[in-house]
Order: sequence, then C-alpha cells, then structure tokens
Amino acid sequence: MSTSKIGYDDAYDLQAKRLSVKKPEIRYDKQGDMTDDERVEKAMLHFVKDFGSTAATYLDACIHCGACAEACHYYKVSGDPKYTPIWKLEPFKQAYKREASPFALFYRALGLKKKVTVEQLEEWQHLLYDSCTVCGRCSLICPMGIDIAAMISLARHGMFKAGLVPHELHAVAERAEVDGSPLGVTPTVFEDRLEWMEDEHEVDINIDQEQADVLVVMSSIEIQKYPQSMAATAKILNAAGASWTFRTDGFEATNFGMLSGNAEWQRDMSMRVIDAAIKVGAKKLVLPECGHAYMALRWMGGNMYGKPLPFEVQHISEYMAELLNSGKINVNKVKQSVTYHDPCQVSRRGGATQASRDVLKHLGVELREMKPGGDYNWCCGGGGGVVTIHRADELRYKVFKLKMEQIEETGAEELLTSCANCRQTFDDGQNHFQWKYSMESLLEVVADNLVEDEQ
Amino acid sequence: MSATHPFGAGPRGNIDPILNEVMHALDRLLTDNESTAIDLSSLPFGPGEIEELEEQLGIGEIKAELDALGKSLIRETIYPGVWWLEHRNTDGETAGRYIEITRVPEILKAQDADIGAGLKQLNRRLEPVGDAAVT
Amino acid sequence: MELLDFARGPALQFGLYAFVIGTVWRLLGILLLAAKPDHSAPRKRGGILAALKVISSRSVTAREFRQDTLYASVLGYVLHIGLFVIVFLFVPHILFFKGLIGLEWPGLPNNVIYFVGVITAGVGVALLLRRMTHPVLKLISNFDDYFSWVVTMAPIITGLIIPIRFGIRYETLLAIHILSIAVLLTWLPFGKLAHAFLVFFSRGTTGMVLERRGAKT
Amino acid sequence: MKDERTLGEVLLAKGVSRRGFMKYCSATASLLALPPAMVPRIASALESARRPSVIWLSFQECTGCTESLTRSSSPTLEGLIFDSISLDYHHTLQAASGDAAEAARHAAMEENRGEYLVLVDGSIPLGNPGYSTIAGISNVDMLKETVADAAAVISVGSCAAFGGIPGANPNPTGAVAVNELVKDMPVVNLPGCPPIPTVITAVLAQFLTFGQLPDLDHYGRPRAFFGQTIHDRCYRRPFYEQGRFAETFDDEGARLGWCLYKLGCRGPITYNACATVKWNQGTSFPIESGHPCLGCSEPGFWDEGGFYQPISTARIGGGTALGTAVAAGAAIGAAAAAMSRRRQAKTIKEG
Repeated sequence: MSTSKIGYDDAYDLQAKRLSVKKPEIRYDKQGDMTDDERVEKAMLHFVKDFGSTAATYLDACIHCGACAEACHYYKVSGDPKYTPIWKLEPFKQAYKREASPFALFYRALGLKKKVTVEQLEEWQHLLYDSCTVCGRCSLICPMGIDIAAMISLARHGMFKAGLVPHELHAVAERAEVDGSPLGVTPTVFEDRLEWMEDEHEVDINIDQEQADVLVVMSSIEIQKYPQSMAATAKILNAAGASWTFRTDGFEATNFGMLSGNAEWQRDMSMRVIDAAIKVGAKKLVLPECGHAYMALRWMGGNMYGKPLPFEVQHISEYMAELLNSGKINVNKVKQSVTYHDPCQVSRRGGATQASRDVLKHLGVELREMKPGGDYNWCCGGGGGVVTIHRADELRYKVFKLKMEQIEETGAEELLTSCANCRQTFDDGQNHFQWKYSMESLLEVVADNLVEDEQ
Repeated sequence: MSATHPFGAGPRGNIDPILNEVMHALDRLLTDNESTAIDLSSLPFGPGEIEELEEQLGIGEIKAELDALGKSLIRETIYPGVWWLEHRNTDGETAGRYIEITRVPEILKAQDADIGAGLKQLNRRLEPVGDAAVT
Repeated sequence: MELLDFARGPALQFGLYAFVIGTVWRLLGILLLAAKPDHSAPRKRGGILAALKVISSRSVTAREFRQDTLYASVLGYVLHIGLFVIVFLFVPHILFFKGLIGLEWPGLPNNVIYFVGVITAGVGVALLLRRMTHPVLKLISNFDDYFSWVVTMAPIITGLIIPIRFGIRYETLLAIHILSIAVLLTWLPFGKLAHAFLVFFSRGTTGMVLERRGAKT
Repeated sequence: MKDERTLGEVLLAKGVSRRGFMKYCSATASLLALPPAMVPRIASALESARRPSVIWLSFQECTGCTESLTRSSSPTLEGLIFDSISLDYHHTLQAASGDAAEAARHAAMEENRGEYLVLVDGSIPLGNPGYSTIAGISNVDMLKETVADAAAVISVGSCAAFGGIPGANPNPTGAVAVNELVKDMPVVNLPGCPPIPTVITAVLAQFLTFGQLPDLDHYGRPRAFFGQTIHDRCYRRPFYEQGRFAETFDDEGARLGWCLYKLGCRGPITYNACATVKWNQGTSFPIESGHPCLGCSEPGFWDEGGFYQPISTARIGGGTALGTAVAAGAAIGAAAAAMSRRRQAKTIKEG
C-alpha cells in the first residue's frame, strides 16, 4: 500500500476542537504513484468485487426520481443537484452496468455504458467522501427502497484501491492500521491516560484483566479529547457490579478502515477488538459513544469474523438502558429540558434509537425532540469521515447551520448525544459560529448523576 | 331495463336527437320556408325504437293513403308541419320511412305528368259528347 | 386488417416473449450474483416478513419527507393508479388478460376509463416537464428515462385516440395501439420500467437487511 | 335482345304513376344513402337512364349470395330495379341451359361491348383449374373471357371479394378473389356472407342512375355502405360505453340487450351497413337478434380465430412457448450472473 507523506508525530492538532491535521494547505488527493489507467483498473476491479446480489438489486432499481436529493442535507443547503445522493453513485452504477449487470455484455459490446474515467473518479472523490456522511436519510426516502448509504460505503472500496481518497482521511486510516489508533493512541498512551483518569476522577479502572464478562472499548477521540468518558464508563460499570475490563491489545473502537474504504483494514481493526473479547472470554462487548463503531462491530463485526460473534455487542447507550431498566444502576433526576441528537449509525442505521430514550426517561429530563427527530434526524455533518476532510469544511458548516436551527427550535436547555464524533463536530461548529449550545455526552450525564450508595 | 344498474338506464338511441332535429327543421320551415326530410332507414334503431318515435310524434289532423306501387301512409303528427311517411311495397312490407317537415308533402300534391295524363283521359271520355273539350 | 393481424399476432407475441425472457434474465442476472451471509446477531426477525413489510410500507412516503416530495409523489401516485385503472379495469383489456391467463374480473365503464386516461396522460406530461426543468432530474436523467416515458405514454395516447378516430380507421388505430404495447413489453425488462418488478426486490432487500437490525425502514 | 327503352319508358309502360315513380326515386335515394333532397335529381336521371346489361358469373360459391338477392319477394322496389336491368346470364336463375346459356352470354357481351357489368360470386381456384368448371370452361378462363369487354366488375360476396370460405386456411383449391385476377378495370367489392341484398341493388342503381360506380374504400367497397363500422352504428353502442356486457347467451345482460363485445362481436372492426340497412326488409340484423357480428364482410374473417373470442384477445401461441421463453430467460440470466461471478472471483484472487 501507498504511504502517507505526512509524518505522524507532528501531524495532528490535538488542541483543536475536533480531530484535526496541522497545516492542511498541503493537499494530496491521490495516494501512491499509479498511472491513471492503473487507478481506473484498480477501481473497477474492486467495484466489481462488491457487486453481489444485494448491491446489484439496488443499483439496478433506481428510477431516477430524484427524491433522495430532498433527504440529503448537502443538497438541502446548497441546492446543487450534484449532491443528489444517487448521483454520488453514478460512476459506481456505471461500472456496475458495464461490468456485472445482467446486460453487462451488451453494454460493453455495444459501448452503451462508457468506461469510467479517472477524471470522473477524481471528481467523484468530492461526492463520495467530502459530501456524504453515510447518514442514510436518503435510504429512507427512496421509493424503491434502495439503501444508497450502503452503496456509498461499497463505492469507497474501489476509490481506496485506486488511491483516490481525501488525504486526511487516508492519513488517519493508515495511522489507525499501522499504530492501532487514528490519533496515535498506542497501548502505552492508552494505559497512561486511563491511569490519569483513575487519579483525576478517583475511580477504579480495570485494565488488561485476564478474564471478564464485559470487554469495554473506547474511541481515540474520547481517549484523546474526551478522556473523562473513560472515567464515566468505569464508574457505570463499577456501579453495575460487572466483571469488566479494558484491554490494551484491543481498545480502539473507531474504524477508519471502514470509513476510508479499505476493506482489509476494516477487518484488521475489527479483529483486534474481537480477538481481545474472545481472549478474555467476554460475554458482552460494550462499544463507546461512537456511531460508526456500532455499525462496524454490532452489524459488521460478525461478517469480519466470518461467523456469528461468540458474544453480545452493545452500544453504551443500550448497555446503560439495560442497567437502568433492570435497576442495576440508578440515577438522580435531572430537572432540565434536553434535546437529543441521534447519531445516525446508532439510531437510524443501527436500530438502537429507543435505548437513549429509555436512559433519558430514567434521568427524568424533559425531552424535546427535534423536528425531524429520532430516526429522521438531520446528521451533524461530521460522520462518515467527513469531519477529517478540511476542504469539506465550508460545506460542512453550511450543513451544520441546518442542525443549529433545528436545535434552537426546540428551545431545550441542554444538548446531548451519544457519539464522540458527533460531539467533536458540534464542538467545532460551536467554535466556528460562536454558538450558545455545547454538546454534552449522555454517558457522562448518567455517570455524573449515578446514585452511588445503591451498592 | 334494469333500474338498479349504477350507470343509469339503457340507451334511448336516436329518439331524442331526432326530435331535436325535427324542432330545428320546424324552425327553418317557419323562418326560411325551407323543407326538410329525414330518412329513417339510414339511422340505427334498436328494437321498438321506431315505434316509440312514432308514438312520441303522435297522430295529428290529417291522414292520407297513397296507392302506387303498393300503399303509402302519409300522416301529419301532433306537430303541424311534421309528417310521418311510410312507403309499403305491393306485399305490404315497409319499404321506407321518412319524417318530412314541410307544409304539404310533395307526394300528396298532384304531379303535372299525372294531371296531364288525367286530363287526356277525361278528354277522351268526353269526346263522343261534343267538341267542348279543352285541348 | 393486415396491420392489425401483424400487431396482435407476431408483434405482440414478440413483445410477450421479450418481456418474459428479459424479466427472467434480468432477475436471475441480479439474484444469482454472489450473496454474502449476514452473521450479525439479529435484533428483530428479518426474512420474508420483513421484506413484505417494507414492500408495502415504502409505498407511502414517511411523514418527515412528505412536504418536500408532495408534488412529485402526488403525480407519481396518480400516474401509477391511472395506469393500473386503464390497464386492468378497461373491459377489452380484461378480455385480453382473460385470453392470456384465463382469469376475468369486473371492469369500469369506458367513459370512466377515458377520463382516467386523459388525467394519466396529463400527469405524464407534467412529470416529463418536471424532469426536463428540475435541476436534480435534469442532471440524473438519461436516455432510458426519456425513452421509457415515450414507451409508457404511447399506449395511453394511442388508446385514447381510438374512440376519437381523427378519421383514421378503427383497426388501424387498434393495430398501432397494440404495436405500442408490443414496444412497451419489449422494452420493459431492459430499462427503468423494470422497476415494475425490481421494486419488490429492492424494497424487500432493504426490509430484510434493515428490519433485522431493528433499524428504521 | 337489347332493350333500347329508357327506364322512364319502361315504368310508364307498366302503368306506374308519377307519384309511384317519385316513391321509387325516394327509395332509390334512400338506397344510395343520398339525402331525400336528391330525389328530383335522381328522378330526372332515371327518366333517361337505359337498362344496362348484366352478366352474372358464379364460381366457387354456395349460392347464398343469389339467395340473398332473390330473397326479397317480387315485385318490390329492389325487384323493380331488376326489372330495370337486363340480367342476360345467370346460370342459376336463367331458364336456358347448356349451349343456349353460353350463347346468351356471348350475345350479351357482343351487343353491349364495353358497357355491360359483370357480377361475380364465388372465388376462383388457381390450384387446379379443373376444381371448378362451367360448361367445361374453367372459372379463370370464363372470368377472363367475360370481363374482357366489360365496363366494370362487381364482386358479390366475401368469396368473390376476398376469397371467402374456399380461400380460408389452408385454402385447398388455391382460391383467389376476383380483384387478384382482374387488374385493368374497376372492381367493386361487395363483401358479406352473404352481402346485404340492398347493397347489391344500390350499386346497380347507382350505375343505372348516374352511369358511374360509387366511391370506394381501400378494399374496393362502396364507402356509402362500408364507411362506418357496425359498432359505430350499433344501437347497443351505449351499453359498450357504459360497460354493460352480456357474458353468455342466456344471462341477464343478453336478455336486456346489452353489448355483445365479450361474446366476440366483431362490430368494432367490421365495416358494413347491417346496423342501419338491416336484413329481411329492414326487420333486424344479427346483433339485434342477439348474436355478435362475425365480421363476415372483412377479409380473412374465417381465419381470425374463434368467433366467440373477444377481439381484444391476443392471437398468440400457448403456454409451451411462454415456458420456453422463461427457460431461455433463465439460461441467459444465469449465464450473465455466472460471468459476473467469474470476474469477481478473479478479482478476489488477484487481491
């Protein structure tokens, strides 16, 4: 594989409000030194690999009705038709028709569908990465029921192989593959920071237990930017009286392999966690406040493993809801009005929408839903790796305005979510717009309001 | 006809359109002195429709019978100026039906050729009596 | 009569064969591609019931999107309902199907069909104008979209002309109407009109994938 | 043999009054589908018209056409018209036979060279001329000989006009219509099985009155009678529009006189005057009697499938052909998928 030209040591700006690379003016949109033809060939080969019956069903079904545009925040805020979700798949669709569709032979023989060109792929880099958070709203509006978001993820595979990934995203993915963390969190760093939190918050944190019922993992964003999350997680697990542990050989929940489109890296990253869980004999893997980690491990983990996982996978919000519903932990009532931002991959795409609602109910807050809310919630604009891409900032801020208006309309006092990536996107937006709302973590609110003497 | 069918009663065919045409023809007769004849054999009629049309027009003041190549009935309807004509052949089968909208149907008027023939005949009959005959 | 004989004989026969061959070809060409098993632990039951659920539920636009798609969906509904009515509830059509499959069902009076036909044709024109003017549709439309429009509208227009005639002989118009259907049948499985059957598979797939996650479908 | 008197003189000699003549003219106008206002013109034309000579040839036919023509009892108005033509040869009707009959035909041809009309009923076998002969002369030879000096030919009935039953699939005698053999003179087709007698007399009356043949459609049929479909002039048409159909011959709809479309009525694609002129002195026509139109005046009506099959039924092959289509589609589809899968396998191997 190609190598990044940015050095790891000084590339990241950890002081910034979001996952950020220093000196973003240096731009590389291509990786490796392939010729254009080689890039196209690579892209095609790897597109073809993904044209299974599910993808084919979707790619063959589009009726060009254009409804998906109305569901996409990028189209909504810009009015630019190129942001129509299905248009983002155009080269992928074109490749499908030409290479694998039922009439592929005719398309090729008669030249009815042109070969995808490198110019097309370069142009579509912006559409497949910068302007798609894989939030899946378009998948819900499609009258044909095409899961467009799932297809975007597949299309990224070929783009990665062709070396046509936005540079920052490629860089963090590569670092995650090599170092085990996109933000340079080595096992040592992780352990150091856990110990720091243990002291800071006076909480017992289990590290590298040989055996545990519950394996807990974190996202680098939390480890580096929101370390209190680790303490909050420990507090809750301790309060529940669970047999649990963090593992230094499998702690990273994020999966930039998946976001960037490298299927092998995606597997490597998932397998580290899966192996660790198996090693400690975990009955349950608790995922942190991270949207795409839920998709990667809850819904794709078994597929990476090649068979059903021998343990249950839960998002922290689901785990908290389970503990609260069963009375294993209790929380004090919080007399505040709150609006909750659903992380796309956990709620809309992941099916865990109700869990956070249950937690909020136990907290006794006045929940003011956004409109549209819940499963139809507007994305924060930072998902799918978009928040890492600097040239996408301008567009992302436009999208964020939509989110801001939606939240302001609720008039809620507090803003909560259960995804560190959403959180950093909000922090960055808040900073950019000097906005009054700060994004808070559902996990931390629960930890802060735990009824401690229950034990 | 079934009255319970949701889409109304059966067809009334040509009766109303013909009555309309008769009305307009009567108007032309009065204002422009223009006669009209409607040949009923060129129109599609369902069973009993001609009879119904005849009934609608009714029987007026004048009835005449012509006997030439079979009988013909000529009858004014209840609408003065509207005539019902029915030609029959020598077997008494109906050979044609017409509605004429005119003051007097042409066929009722004595024809010059027939008047001439009649005159000749009358003349011949009077010949032995004297020379008073008109030539 | 020669044209009519050709239309309802060889032409229609060709259309039907093309339709059947194309449909089976396209479906198997899609469905026999590699299928990856899903090893994730389901939250809810997927399978056929989930597929059926989404096949029916996606017929209605979610409330959240309704306002933004109102115009297009109303036109879309009218077009599809109109097509259904004129294709399946016009008595001569029913007799056509009866001849084909042996089943018969009650139809509607012709005047109702003509009325629906005119509305459907009008909506078709409105949809075409929208496609030609709306920036999104202009961008994403291709030959298939316009050709499929022509092929769909042709039987409606030719069917509506039959009672009007325009001085053309009935059997000539009928022949043209049947020929336009032969073209429609021939094209249907190969272009976007295949959504007539693909819709069940794409919605069903989404149902099976997302419903077992308990995710929004 | 040749009668030089005008029609006016013939009628006068019969003692027909002027009123009677006018009545006759009205009937003629009605017959020619001309408006009653045309009666005076017809009267003046008929007064000076001369009786044309008519030679009637019967080939592969069933005599139904002649039966139809003579079914009207004499003397009727149609009958009068036959008084006004000179039917010089008709081997079914004429008293003469054998050589005398053929001599009459030759005499008529000789005396009216270039002016006589030839009426033909029946089709002509070309497969083997011996299939049908009259006085030892094959049909094709007799037709060619007779039409050589004719003014026009009138094909009476569907056999003469389109080949009819003898020409129906598989057409064992190689039967053809008259206009396939007679190309160099006007041929009027009066199809129907049988044709409406009034239509035959009307064409004769037209020729008699105006000395010319009527305006014809693309099948050589007079537009005045074949210009509209049965369906267009059918008194049951409103039921068609209302969607009220007889489903069987003995159901409620049939009793109420509803549309016969579902019972296979060919009215919409059959051009004829049955619905207005009707049959048996204007008594009725098939639909009025409760039977769907068979389309007997259209070309090839025997080969259009079952009479009771609705016209919108597709004329296509059965289930086995469709089964083959399914199999073919499956084979191609499976091959296409297999090809794509092979390409995928190759990719996965190459990494």
